[in-house]
Amino acid sequence: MTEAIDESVNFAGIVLRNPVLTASGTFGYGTEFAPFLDLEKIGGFVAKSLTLEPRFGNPPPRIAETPAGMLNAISIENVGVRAFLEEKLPALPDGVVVIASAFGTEPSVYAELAARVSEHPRISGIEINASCPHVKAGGIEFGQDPKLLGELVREVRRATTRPLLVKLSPNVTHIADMARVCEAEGADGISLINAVQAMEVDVETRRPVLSNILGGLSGPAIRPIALRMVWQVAQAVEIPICGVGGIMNAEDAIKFMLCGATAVQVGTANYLDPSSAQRIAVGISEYARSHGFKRVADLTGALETPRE
Amino acid sequence: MTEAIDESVNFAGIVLRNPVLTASGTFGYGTEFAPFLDLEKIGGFVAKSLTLEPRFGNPPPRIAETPAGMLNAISIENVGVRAFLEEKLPALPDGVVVIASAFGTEPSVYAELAARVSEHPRISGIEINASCPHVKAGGIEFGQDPKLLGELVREVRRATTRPLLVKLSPNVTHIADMARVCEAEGADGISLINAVQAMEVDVETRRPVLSNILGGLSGPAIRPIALRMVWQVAQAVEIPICGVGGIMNAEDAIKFMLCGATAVQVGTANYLDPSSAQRIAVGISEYARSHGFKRVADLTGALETPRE
Amino acid sequence: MSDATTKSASATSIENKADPIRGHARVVSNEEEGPGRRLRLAVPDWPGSIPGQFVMIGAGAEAGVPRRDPLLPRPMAIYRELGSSGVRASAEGEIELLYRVVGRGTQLLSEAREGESIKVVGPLGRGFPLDRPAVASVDESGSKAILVGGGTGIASLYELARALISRGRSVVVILGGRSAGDLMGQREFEALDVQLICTTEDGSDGVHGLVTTPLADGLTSGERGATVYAVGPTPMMKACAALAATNSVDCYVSLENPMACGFGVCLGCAAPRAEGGFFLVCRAGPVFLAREIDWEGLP
Amino acid sequence: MSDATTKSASATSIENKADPIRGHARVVSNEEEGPGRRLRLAVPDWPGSIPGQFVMIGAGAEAGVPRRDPLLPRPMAIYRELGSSGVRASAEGEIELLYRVVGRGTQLLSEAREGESIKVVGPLGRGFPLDRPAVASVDESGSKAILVGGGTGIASLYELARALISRGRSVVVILGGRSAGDLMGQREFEALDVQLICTTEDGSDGVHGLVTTPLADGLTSGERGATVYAVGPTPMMKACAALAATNSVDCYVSLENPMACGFGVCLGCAAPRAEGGFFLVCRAGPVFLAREIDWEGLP
Ligand SMILES: Cc1cc2nc3c(=O)[nH]c(=O)nc-3n(C[C@H](O)[C@H](O)[C@H](O)COP(=O)(O)OP(=O)(O)OC[C@H]3O[C@@H](n4cnc5c(N)ncnc54)[C@H](O)[C@@H]3O)c2cc1C
Ligand SMILES: Cc1cc2nc3c(=O)[nH]c(=O)nc-3n(C[C@H](O)[C@H](O)[C@H](O)COP(=O)(O)OP(=O)(O)OC[C@H]3O[C@@H](n4cnc5c(N)ncnc54)[C@H](O)[C@@H]3O)c2cc1C
Ligand SMILES: Cc1cc2nc3c(=O)[nH]c(=O)nc-3n(C[C@H](O)[C@H](O)[C@H](O)COP(=O)(O)O)c2cc1C
Ligand SMILES: Cc1cc2nc3c(=O)[nH]c(=O)nc-3n(C[C@H](O)[C@H](O)[C@H](O)COP(=O)(O)O)c2cc1C
Ligand code: FES
Ligand code: FES
Repeated sequence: MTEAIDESVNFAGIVLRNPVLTASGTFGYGTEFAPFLDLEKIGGFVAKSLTLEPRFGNPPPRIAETPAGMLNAISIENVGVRAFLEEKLPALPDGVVVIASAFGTEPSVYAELAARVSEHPRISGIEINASCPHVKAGGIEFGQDPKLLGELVREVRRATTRPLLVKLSPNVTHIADMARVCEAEGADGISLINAVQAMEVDVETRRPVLSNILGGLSGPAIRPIALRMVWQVAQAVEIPICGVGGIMNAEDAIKFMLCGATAVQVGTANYLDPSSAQRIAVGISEYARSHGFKRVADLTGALETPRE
Repeated sequence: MTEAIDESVNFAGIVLRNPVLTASGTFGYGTEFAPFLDLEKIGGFVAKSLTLEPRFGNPPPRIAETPAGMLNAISIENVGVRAFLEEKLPALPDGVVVIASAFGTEPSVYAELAARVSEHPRISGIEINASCPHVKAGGIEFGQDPKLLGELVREVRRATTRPLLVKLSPNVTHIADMARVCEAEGADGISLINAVQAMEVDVETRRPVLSNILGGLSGPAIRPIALRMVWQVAQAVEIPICGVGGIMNAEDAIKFMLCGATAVQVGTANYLDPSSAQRIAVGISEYARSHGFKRVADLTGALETPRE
Repeated sequence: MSDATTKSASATSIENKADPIRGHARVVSNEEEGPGRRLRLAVPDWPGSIPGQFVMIGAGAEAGVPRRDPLLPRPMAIYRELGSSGVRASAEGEIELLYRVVGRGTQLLSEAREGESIKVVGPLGRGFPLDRPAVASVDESGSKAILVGGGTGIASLYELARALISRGRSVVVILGGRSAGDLMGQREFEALDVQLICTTEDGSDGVHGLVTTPLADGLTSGERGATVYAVGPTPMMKACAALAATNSVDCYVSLENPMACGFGVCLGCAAPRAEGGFFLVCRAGPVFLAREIDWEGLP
Repeated sequence: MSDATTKSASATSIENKADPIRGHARVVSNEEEGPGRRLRLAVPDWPGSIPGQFVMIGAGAEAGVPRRDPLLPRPMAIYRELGSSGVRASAEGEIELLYRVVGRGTQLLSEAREGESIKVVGPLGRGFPLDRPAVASVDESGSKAILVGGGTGIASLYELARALISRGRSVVVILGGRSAGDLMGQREFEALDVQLICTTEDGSDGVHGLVTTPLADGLTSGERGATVYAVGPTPMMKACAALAATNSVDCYVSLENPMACGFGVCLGCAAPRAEGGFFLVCRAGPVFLAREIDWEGLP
């Protein structure tokens, strides 16, 4: 029971010490979490989505609470790619795996971002945010149209040889089709899901709670939706999957792995308990050990299904 | 403050004593609720979706609990249209408004169902279930393809002159497009949303919790998604909307009305508290009165939005 | 045959059932009981119940504001009726439940304190057939009733035992557990006019072994017209049903499928019927004749 | 200018802040206090805080099992530090919060009982500038500090008053409420070496009227180098800021934007800056110089 277990996973060519990453937009630039966990004890983190220039987000209110979930409409507020590479990355301890997230309104912008972050030795991979549910232009449009998505992935793929992940929007009819497009265009992995487009209203002011009206729903409320999509995509593509959506504890993360995810990302849980990701990594490993798995990686796809 | 307020609404040509209906599949055939509420004090109810013949559903397990939600894969178990008309309807008190829900695998089947229930004087309207998230064939396919949906609505429209509602699936990229198709084909109203396709896994058995693998997510977890869709559809069509999804109390119902719903349906809440619908109807009316509305119907669309 | 969902388990269920109520019960006490807990609730307008009926109760005490997680109520057998008389209505009835902490809902329930409020809907389901013979058309009055309880299953048997006694039946109660500490409700059963046999798998109390050993003895002891009532883990009920079948006596069981509503509208609690199709456990049951169930199809 | 999200409110925040901890606090007491409640928590490894800092606390006590609704923690000012010494770490520190029940989270908090466990992350945010002058480059030691508290805003002012006193400042505290019963923390402020002025809108206690009346008096009384610290409802802070501006003195406020994380990673707590763009209230604040804020853009 107490033998060492191999916790590492190879996700899309990135070797992670364990399968637990943290999700873009929920882990800042990493250093904010130094008081709460050991950054070198989690698999790695996906930094806040970057744009070419620094960018402010939406006016407040930007967040709201919903049943077992939260709504946000931050709108890719970020320090810009230059400050990220020159100021944020150097502040991190050496052993931290960093994946950069790119956001833009044109494939060429994504490609330029990918090219710029690829030059930096500290970047282990690039995640295309094709799915921000509350930015007027860009993001979700790519994530909702297979043709646009294909063009986007193709252009970014040309711009970098680094491991390339595409983060998909759940706001689509056929998620597996979107994943197939990414695979066909040479993506190395799929992250899913981003937040679900949603809305909340204040009956006293009779206004939408968010200044942006629409926002993205995250947290435990969406976990069953995310799990379904990971399972559907796992049936459809060969490239590895990173499961995201409502993961609060190791059990939740294991569900995603059983459904076919090679790694997971912890998002909203970081706000509730900033040490979540490390706690989850330990829990996955304990589960694997106590359930007779030799390697944590063997959890991936270990779901038994009655048919299909 | 204590003046009488007009609680009635005209939903798609159906005059309801108040805007609170109950949702198909969550209210049985009505009589089951007689011990818990006064069936003549709610707006009405949508009966369990009917098929031409009696039908058994999926093997157990059929339900699971998720964060602030539940998952089901019942699969349209029902008594069949004949028993519904001959046994279930006559058992109801006179003043109860009944909407029949039709389900099939072909437009012609839906049309036949619509024709048969239309003959019955106790039926106030017909809701097309174009959205069951866990039946292999039919239902959701129509709800996910605008062309199929158009054909379905057209054929059913020809079969009945009764108020015709279409219940849409949330598992689509552009919900407003689906609603526009329904409007163009002559639907009198739109009900949305049906359950969101989702999945749950048991990490001890390492199996999906539902025998059907996939199920439909309902309850408070999906309310912000439903609210968003109602708002989007309200911007897109002129025909009235019935808001469904996670309504637990009057405040939730009012949010849907503010976003543009003329009526609402209470679903999962009936399981938690079988008197929910009546309680919600009272609460809406109290809110309208205390907030200076003359008629409950004036709540519809009374949301102030910063722009658009 | 038109109503696919409302097959009745047996024609013998008591018909003079009271309508269920929905309301908020007050926690009178919530104490340890063997491996589980005993929860006593005061329920306004409680109409009384029939042995074998159950309630749907909120997961844990209600706070001053709604919490949407966990969402669904939990089914629990009515272990004892206290201070309300049979099926007649009373202003406030007290009932007792016996439960084990197996997940979130029961954990939260175990944290409910005296005076707190818990949502209750019930009584629900059909109870045990009591007055008339079941399928074997013999006069059962005076014949032996063997009640077999495992785990929290015994919660369904206490009021049944009382009702059978009052109908002049000779009652044997077999309670099983893994070890001595596992038994619940023993003291109430001891106070009844029944032949009580306790079994423990480790022999730390009563008969060493499983409940099936004394059940087999009881069935083969020659008496005719016995009826078995077995409530507990599925494997236990299956084994009891097999023994009863071998001895050509009826065996009633009470199923514990997950439920969302408890009164026949969610269709979530389906159990496969031996002759195809499904029963709704909450409405056609939870009590069934064992042979009506397709045991292989139960999850 | 590259970091769009980390503008510092003032260069004068104390730099020797301790790292925040995350952990589970034990409820020592949770009692009524005027129109709200006073919650005393024992926090393991509490490093101590700086006046004006806050904690993120779980909505209500934690059950033995996770409940996912309500989901997010709530920000609360640290009213008093008890039994831990300034910024130095101690094994367990006690802190007090003052809060009003306004919604679900605070309602659940009000139901937390002695001995129960509550999740805490903190101390967070930058506190009030204490040691060095703010923008007006005058030596402030000995100069007057006017602290204005409305509603639960006073929760941010008690430790500030103590710190200012210990730095030799002459401190005036103005506490306002609608009526006598509305004031919180009065007894602690009375025990401090400050000039305490209470105002009530209905005149039932202290000065009749709003806090702005004694504030205006205090500011126009001629003394130079005064600083105003105003914490309370937005309209109150705005009015205080306007008075301070008229009198050319600095006014610090503490903003109460909704927050999800409290430590600068969700970007949810944005407040519009006077010069365009946004502050993160949790990281750049919650304390700001009033003139740095675009008050019209606050929701
Ligand atoms: C008619 C009826 C009467 C019952 N009477 C009693 C009783 O008197 N005492 C008692 O302790 N229990 C009784 N049960 C079982 C009880 O309802 C479950 O133990 C309870 O719902 C579990 O809730 P939970 O939140 O603690 O567990 P969950 O977190 O929901 O689940 C924990 C584990 O229990 C299983 N489970 C969940 N729900 C049920 C269920 N309804 N039935 C069986 N297993 C389930 C899950 O699959 C999981 O493995 C009865 C069930 C029924 C249907
Ligand atoms: C830095 C900081 C310090 C604070 N210190 C204190 C304190 O010492 N004592 C105290 O009583 N309160 C304090 N607050 C406010 C407190 O956080 C909110 O009252 C609380 O989060 C409301 O939670 P709820 O679940 O009860 O209300 P909700 O149900 O979340 O909301 C009820 C109402 O309050 C509003 N609201 C929700 N969250 C906030 C929020 N974070 N700030 C302001 N309004 C909100 C909502 O819009 C709604 O109108 C502080 C807030 C901040 C940001
Ligand atoms: C406040 C907030 C900001 C987010 N910002 C981003 C972002 O910049 N880029 C991105 O790809 N996803 C972003 N996300 C989405 C998360 O990365 C994640 O996909 C989503 O929240 C679902 O996971 P969760 O339920 O674990 O939070 C954001 C989520 C939240 C809550
Ligand atoms: C157990 C169950 C069965 C359902 N059956 C049907 C059905 O037969 N036909 C239908 O149109 N919708 C059906 N629904 C969907 C509901 O009518 C409703 O659209 C959905 O549950 C969302 O509303 P809620 O969150 O209030 O439950 C069912 C939902 C549940 C939970
Ligand atoms: S529990 Fe809902 S039908 Fe049986
Ligand atoms: S509360 Fe999360 S950034 Fe301020």
